[in-house]
Amino acid sequence: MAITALRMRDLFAVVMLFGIYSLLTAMFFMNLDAVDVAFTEAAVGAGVSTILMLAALRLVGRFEKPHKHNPILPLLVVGATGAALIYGFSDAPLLGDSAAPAQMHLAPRYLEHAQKQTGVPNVVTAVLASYRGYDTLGETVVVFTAGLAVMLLLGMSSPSPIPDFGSTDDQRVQRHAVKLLMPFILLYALYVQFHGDFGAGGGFQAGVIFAAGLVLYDLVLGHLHTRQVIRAPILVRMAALGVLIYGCVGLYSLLSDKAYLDYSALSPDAVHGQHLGILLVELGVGLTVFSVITLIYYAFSARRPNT
Amino acid sequence: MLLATILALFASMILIVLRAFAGPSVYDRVLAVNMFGTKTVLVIAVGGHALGWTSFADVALLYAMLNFVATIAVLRFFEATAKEPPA
Amino acid sequence: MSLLVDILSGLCLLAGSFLCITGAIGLLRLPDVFCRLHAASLNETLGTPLILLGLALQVGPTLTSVKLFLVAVFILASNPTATHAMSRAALHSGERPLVDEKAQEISSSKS
Amino acid sequence: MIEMLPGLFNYWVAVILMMTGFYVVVAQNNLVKKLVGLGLFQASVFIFYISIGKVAGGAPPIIEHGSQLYSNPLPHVLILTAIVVGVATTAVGLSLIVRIRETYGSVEEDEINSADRHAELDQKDEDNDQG
Repeated sequence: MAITALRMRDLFAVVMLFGIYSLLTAMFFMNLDAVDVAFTEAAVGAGVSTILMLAALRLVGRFEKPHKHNPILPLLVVGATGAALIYGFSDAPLLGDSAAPAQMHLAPRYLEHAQKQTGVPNVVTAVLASYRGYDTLGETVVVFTAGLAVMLLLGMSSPSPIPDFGSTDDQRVQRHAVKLLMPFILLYALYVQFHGDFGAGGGFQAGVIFAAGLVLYDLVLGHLHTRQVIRAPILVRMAALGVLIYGCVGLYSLLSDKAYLDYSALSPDAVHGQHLGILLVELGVGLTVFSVITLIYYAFSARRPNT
Repeated sequence: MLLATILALFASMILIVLRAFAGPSVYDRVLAVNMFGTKTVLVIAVGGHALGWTSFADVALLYAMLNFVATIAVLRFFEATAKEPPA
Repeated sequence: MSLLVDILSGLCLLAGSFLCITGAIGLLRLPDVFCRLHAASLNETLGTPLILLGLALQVGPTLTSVKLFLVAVFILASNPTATHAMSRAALHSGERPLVDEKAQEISSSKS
Repeated sequence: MIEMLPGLFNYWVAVILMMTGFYVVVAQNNLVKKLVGLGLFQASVFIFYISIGKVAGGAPPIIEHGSQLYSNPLPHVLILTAIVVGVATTAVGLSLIVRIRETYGSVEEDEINSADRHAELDQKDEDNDQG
């Protein structure tokens, strides 16, 4: 599958086959009980990364130049590495082994205490936002920084001469369908955001879905419409606000004599405080992810391909 | 019955992937990817029900949405790049 | 009652998977883009909601079946739109349906 | 070894995918394709992690009454954030490629290298002229 994808010279086809590949990966995750991960992979792999790749291809041109190179040396290197890895896993634990070392230490503790301590049935959300809050804060900052880096590289979108993809006048069917479906996508994103405590979902996924909905709107109704709804400077501030919310929740607990990001400070009842903290933190994550991805999309789509 | 449905879905997925590899024009590939996405929604729904996963309907719904978004995006971007002559 | 529901859902599933398979075969075998679009879109648009309906019947009246129903509605709305957009884009990019070729061949061989 | 094959299936998949991605990154000339290869590599790592967290007969880690055995939530958390961070870094890579294309007029590695070499030679010539 992947091998064939990489032999093609038309980069467009490569990107699309990559989309299929990502769908397969998500099904694999689903099969391995990782509902949240499948959710994220679906939103990111099938939606956002395809769109971003295409937006970049619009700028760099879609055809690869034919070239001749000697594949023997890379094949040798790759073969040697692969052999080493296969040797390495030959005595690794079997798939699904419940006595494997990875299952022994932290996981049972999380599974046992998460519901009682945080009041959140979805252990993935609890671990994400509460037990490993530092990690998630760091990752939110990384996403934010990536957004900033893209903006620095491609520049803020200039408001006046925004190029459009083709004409939007003769797209009546698409426009009506999109207007019909848009609210559902956005509503669903909010549902994912706030239902993340009980089922699959959470801030990361909701942000991605919301951004995908906005991108759809932008693609079909033209740039001017979307940029009037949400302007780029507002998005920058929203991204910063998301990180700020996350940080301030931590600071608040620090100020009330608890450890940084210890949410039990938020409310007299410790469990309730944890739950509240997780909600707030997920909100911050969602805001940041949404605005960063939309910003990246704006930055790519506002640039004109020059030859 | 569920098993038969899943088998049918997998068979059609294989056929679709063949078309995605072969597809002479870009539109064949877009179509194949779109169909593959719909089949994935179905496999997740049917398989999720058969294997008793929790909240599989959420994932299926998300897939259906993003499949649509991705298809429209591909087409719009392709219209934008189509005018460019092949290098 | 439950037997009736079982039979109904089984019928829906069978019909849906039949449509999916035929759609996929059509996608693989038909000669040009527009034929393939035709095969894929029609079968898909009916087959997918049928399978989902069959599933929802089996799941019973819960939140899950409501969500499945939503998926079906979404696909009913989005699939024809996507197909329409595809065929439009294909036509604009210069793809032409194959319909007339055989007729032209016949007429040219006659003359 | 033979009877280990199905049990170690996940590792085979991960290694093969990883090597495919690695080969693409090393051998391909086009920068966008290199980025896709990087994505493959990344996905193989994700699969590896998730398959480590799988417990046979386990349920997804959403606590409910009735089921007792859950898969390990920790790898899920790590990979979930890694996916989103991955797409953000991919976007940074893509924007770098766009800038490279604007500066060099190409996204093929050898052309960029030769352009660099020419630029260096020109620079040396200029220095010689001045000296």
